[in-house]
Amino acid sequence: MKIAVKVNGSTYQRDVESRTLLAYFLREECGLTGTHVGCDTSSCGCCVVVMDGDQAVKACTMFAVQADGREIMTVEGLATNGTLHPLQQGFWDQHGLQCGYCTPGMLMASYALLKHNPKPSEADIREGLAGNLCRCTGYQNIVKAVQQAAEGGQG
Amino acid sequence: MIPAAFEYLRAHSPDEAFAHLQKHGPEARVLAGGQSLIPAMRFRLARPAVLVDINSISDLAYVRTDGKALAVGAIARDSAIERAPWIGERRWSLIHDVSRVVADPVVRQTGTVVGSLCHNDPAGDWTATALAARGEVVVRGKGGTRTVAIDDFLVDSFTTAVSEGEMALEARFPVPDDRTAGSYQKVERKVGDFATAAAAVQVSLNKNGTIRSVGVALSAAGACAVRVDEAERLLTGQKPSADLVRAASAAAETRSEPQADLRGSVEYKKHLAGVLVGRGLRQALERLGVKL
Amino acid sequence: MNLQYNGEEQIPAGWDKVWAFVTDPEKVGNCFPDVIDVTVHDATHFDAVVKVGVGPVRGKFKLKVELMPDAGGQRLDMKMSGGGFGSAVDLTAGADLVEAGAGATALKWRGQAVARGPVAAVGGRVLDAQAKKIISQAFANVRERLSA
Amino acid sequence: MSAQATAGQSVGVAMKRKEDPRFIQGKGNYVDDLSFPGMLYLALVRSPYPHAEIKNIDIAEAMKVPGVKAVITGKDLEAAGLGWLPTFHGFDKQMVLAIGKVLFQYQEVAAVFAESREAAADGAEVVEVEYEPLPVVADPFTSKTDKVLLRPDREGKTNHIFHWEVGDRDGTARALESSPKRISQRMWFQRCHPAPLEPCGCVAYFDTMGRLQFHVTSQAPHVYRTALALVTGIAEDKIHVISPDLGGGFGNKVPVYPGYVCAIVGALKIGRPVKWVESRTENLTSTGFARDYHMDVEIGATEDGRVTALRVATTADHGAFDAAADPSKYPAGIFGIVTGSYTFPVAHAEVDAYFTNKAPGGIAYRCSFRVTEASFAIERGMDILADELGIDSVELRRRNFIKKDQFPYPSALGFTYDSGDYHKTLDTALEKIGYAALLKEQAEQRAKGELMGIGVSTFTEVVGAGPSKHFDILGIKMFDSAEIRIHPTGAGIVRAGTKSQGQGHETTWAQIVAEELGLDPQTIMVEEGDTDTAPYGLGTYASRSTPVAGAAITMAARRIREKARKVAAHLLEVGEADVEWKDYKFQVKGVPAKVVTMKEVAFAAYTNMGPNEPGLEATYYYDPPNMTYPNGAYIAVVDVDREIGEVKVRRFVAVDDCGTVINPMVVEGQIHGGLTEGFAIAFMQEIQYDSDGNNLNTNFTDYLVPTSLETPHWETASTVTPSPHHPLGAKGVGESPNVGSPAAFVNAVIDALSPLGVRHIDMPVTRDKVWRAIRDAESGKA
Repeated sequence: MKIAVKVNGSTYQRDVESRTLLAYFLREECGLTGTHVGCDTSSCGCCVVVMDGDQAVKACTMFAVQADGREIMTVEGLATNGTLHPLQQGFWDQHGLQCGYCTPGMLMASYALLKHNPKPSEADIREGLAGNLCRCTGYQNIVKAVQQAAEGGQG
Repeated sequence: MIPAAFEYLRAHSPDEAFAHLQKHGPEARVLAGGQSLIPAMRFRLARPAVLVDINSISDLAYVRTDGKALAVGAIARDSAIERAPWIGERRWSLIHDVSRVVADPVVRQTGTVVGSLCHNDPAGDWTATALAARGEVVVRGKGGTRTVAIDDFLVDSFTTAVSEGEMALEARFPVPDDRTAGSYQKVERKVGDFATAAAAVQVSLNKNGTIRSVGVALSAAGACAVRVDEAERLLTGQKPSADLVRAASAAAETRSEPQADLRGSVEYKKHLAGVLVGRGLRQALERLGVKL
Repeated sequence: MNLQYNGEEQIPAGWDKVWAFVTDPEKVGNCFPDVIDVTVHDATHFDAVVKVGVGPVRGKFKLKVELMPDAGGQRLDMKMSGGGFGSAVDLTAGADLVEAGAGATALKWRGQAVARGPVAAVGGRVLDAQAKKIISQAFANVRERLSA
Repeated sequence: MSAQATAGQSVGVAMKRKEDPRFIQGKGNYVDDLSFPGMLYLALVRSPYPHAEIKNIDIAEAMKVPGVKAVITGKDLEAAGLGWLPTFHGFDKQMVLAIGKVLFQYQEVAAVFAESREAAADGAEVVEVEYEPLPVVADPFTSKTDKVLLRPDREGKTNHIFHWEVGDRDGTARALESSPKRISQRMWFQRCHPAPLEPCGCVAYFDTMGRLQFHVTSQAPHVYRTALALVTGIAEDKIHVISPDLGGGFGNKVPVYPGYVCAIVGALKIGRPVKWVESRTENLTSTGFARDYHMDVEIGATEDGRVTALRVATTADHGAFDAAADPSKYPAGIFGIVTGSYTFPVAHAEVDAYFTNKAPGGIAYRCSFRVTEASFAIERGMDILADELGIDSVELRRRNFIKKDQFPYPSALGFTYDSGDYHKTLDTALEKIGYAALLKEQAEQRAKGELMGIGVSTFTEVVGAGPSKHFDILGIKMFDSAEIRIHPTGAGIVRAGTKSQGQGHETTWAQIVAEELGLDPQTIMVEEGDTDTAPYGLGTYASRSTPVAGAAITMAARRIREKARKVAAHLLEVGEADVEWKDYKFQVKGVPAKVVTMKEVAFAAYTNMGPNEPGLEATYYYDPPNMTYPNGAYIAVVDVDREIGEVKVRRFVAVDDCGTVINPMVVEGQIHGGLTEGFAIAFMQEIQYDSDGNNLNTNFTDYLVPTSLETPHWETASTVTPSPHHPLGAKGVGESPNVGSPAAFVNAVIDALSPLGVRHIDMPVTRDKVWRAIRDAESGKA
């Protein structure tokens, strides 16, 4: 099936099988390997991307054909002109990552979270990121990273 | 984990979706949020030949109150409820509570209320909620649309009153009066898990403080969500008391017929059903200013 | 996962008629719900393909069935093994035939399902409903056919 | 919390991580990100049966699937001499694809190679395998009877794999007999799984020179290269192993898995690159599990609480193949650390391991080999003893601690503990958490019938395997290595035999080099994981990176410094003996004005080296003289909801002594992560099998990884007693929190329930178990 998906501002026209998961479309058709796949059950959130500006979706639980005509933002689209997004800066400054595998999903879930709640409390962040698993950090520094970004007025 | 091949059809209107479903019958499934369906397809437990994607039917994305009921369209996301401007109102406290504990916060941005009702997982959250709130589901069938009371809608595990070739269009939750409050009590092993046990409670009081009507339902307590009729009968018309709440809890424990699984044993889940109904009733009453 | 079921069917037919029916692989095979195909190998062995469909789970189970009638004609055991979805399912069912007077026979049955692989792990709750349906419907169909 | 370091002090600085910019921009380079022209995908057919004879495998339908290029089975591999692969433990082998029968559920049965991920999956689905089920052995106690023999391929016709023991059996028995107080408790440290978020995978191809290029998720790339050479017969120079960025490992990426071998065979047979990346289900059901030790713990003591003897007898479940990645001489790892932080005059430990119809493994999951099991046994045991004696568990620990002046301390089971100040570490934790006030509050809560618990764990780990006289994997001694080159401009590169999986080696290794050489850590590049360039090393697991490779890097840097001193002497126009290294510079002794920086020396080493050999580089292979002994004091405070059995961790204080700290930010991060995994093990995680041998926790819906909401808030602090034998004084830290915390959590829960008479609950401490324990206790059943 022929689809056109706008990803990080560029439109990708591809002919894909209907069963191609959005995550694999982004990784293999668009070459955007920052979106990871970590489970089979929509549990881990390594694949989270943002659709249509503010909706966090698990790209392993959505077919690429469903994204036809939609706008997708991946971790590769966060930085602008070489300047890190405040969330990226926060994760770096606060040691919010270790192995880096969950990080893109965490960043994108945080991005959507701040769109809806620009001044989240610690509890809001912990609740809002509960769809993303991390095996390395224990989340404490991730929470701090999102707080840093929020305090910098980024939503 | 790659799903088996299928034919993808995108519908732009309820009519178009319905026509596709009629044409493909048992081979077709509706794709709304897909948060239960797609994982099942990745394991190839589900392998529909045709998926009818209704996500482009923007007419079905609504969450609105039409005076009589809160109407939730077939592609309204769980998160739309969670973020609704009225969600903080006391009368909607049951809906408020449940909207924060369904699945996980990312899945809620894609998962739908109607899809969850249609999936009718024995441990689902919206099914028990709909029972307690005395909800309804609007179903499009060959003879036009019909509105099915939730008790009739939930037929058996993973089976509803939506027959092959039909589709659910809307979930309806009657607008409670302002002397109403509810509570959703869920024990889960972690965020994103199905309930080990859960109780949905909604209480409306008369001016004199007696209970005008009450809904009490359980999840993970049987083949599908169950109404605890006995608890409702005990409470209706009575002045709330600690003894009554205890009796309602006992009724819930008796009514619960759970399956043992990794979440817990039968006796633990039955016990939880009682405890959670008690907690739910106390919280709902507390929200109404009644301290037991 | 290991699931157990039981039930009873009252059949308005005498013991000999019921016994003849339940020991006939062709007849028993066609009592499985949503059966697509029955291939009889001998007096006690047949293959059955049944359609599985509960909620989102749709597919086929291929079952190898062995009938194990006892010599006294009191009891029939049935072993079904097979699977689908990259999983294995073993069903066993046993039925006692009890004469219930007035030309009627009671079929008291117990069934057990053991599932292995992704079906059990992911679709456990769905499978529970499905196994129950296969076993209970099979016995209900026996009653229905013999009542007709 | 972080800072930028420049030339000057580097070790001890909370420098931001150098690897992060690529990860936060989605530019990490993980195995599944790789793609090569003509690449095929491999999918494995797995057994739904835990134990069955394979009657037939029919690949005809699979070969008809469009895109499927080949299907191979165990028979094919056996014919090619590749049917089995040796496990890293060295005393067993594992089927690559099932030959004749399957021994565990989800075992690899056939390999399907296809043009796309989808076609491979479609092909795998229709490979028809006919099984004849065999009786299942689902636990080691059934296995012990040998009624069903699982491994007739082995010489000994028994399910018993090994017996291992250490210590004084008779002396311990006598001491226990004569002890006035004694406790005994069976504890099961449940089967867990490391479950890194990135599953295992590889891409294999043979380049135009016929050389195997093997990109793989490996914590030990050099060992892989040697193992592959031994298994396949390919000369070791024709194998290039590259371990790219790893999305966590935690021990899971130490063993060699059947999928890797199949990918290589496919690449060879079909002549195209082959990618295999497992699914989460495959990861949890077939790759290295951890723990599964049933431990009978006995402790003897005097009336006033002096421990007299310790005896631990363990029955271990190793699954279908003995794939525990333990050093050759240590089939039960370094379980002998089970005497913990205490002065046991005599002790005895033994382990008997058995085959079962479960997935193979027994890997060191975020701990040194079998140290988590040992630490749990002693720390739970001390609490049970305290309960028996009616002595506060903190006081009991204090009375029995190895004292600061007793180090180096020879333990009853043969270790020589390097250093520590256990009293100080414990006191630091007690003060931080406000122990006295908590005890007071607890008394008040108990009076009201509330269940509040305080749990302590004062563990000692043993890491840094290890000295060559004791430790080897497949005969290869467990040294580690480093090679450093300093370029003319003072920038440089360090290569090590380790492999970071999130530990931040690109930062901390640079900090060590910078510290030793007075250079800017930002200009020291770190490279690991490429066997063509890195010196031979045993890899990163068992907290060995800092103790072993960290030491190798330090020593290599010091070698460079000695070389540089000669060049500095030339530049300063004095004799070498007159040059001293001071304040990160070379200076003429007693003449602070006459200095040269390392940067200047580096330039001179290539441009103006005088009589010296040009260049500035060094290699060092470090054979540690001893293990290191990180330790800590952890305290958990919990509240138990008696109605639903829910445990809330109200506070958790972790005080760690890991010796010299290279990067406190990284160390704190490691502790947060390890505590979170310990929390998960204590309360949520188990790979359970039913009695039919079915794996019940096959994905993240049932193998539970805590989210940000369940995870407690961690409070950390440290004490520092440097290791006397490590060149930096560092001891290693990544694993301490996972080793020490489970006992603290369980001790806290049992402390909360102790007024009811509850003495022990096996992990995971689920709500159902807690509720049942309370109910049974209250109804007098306990």
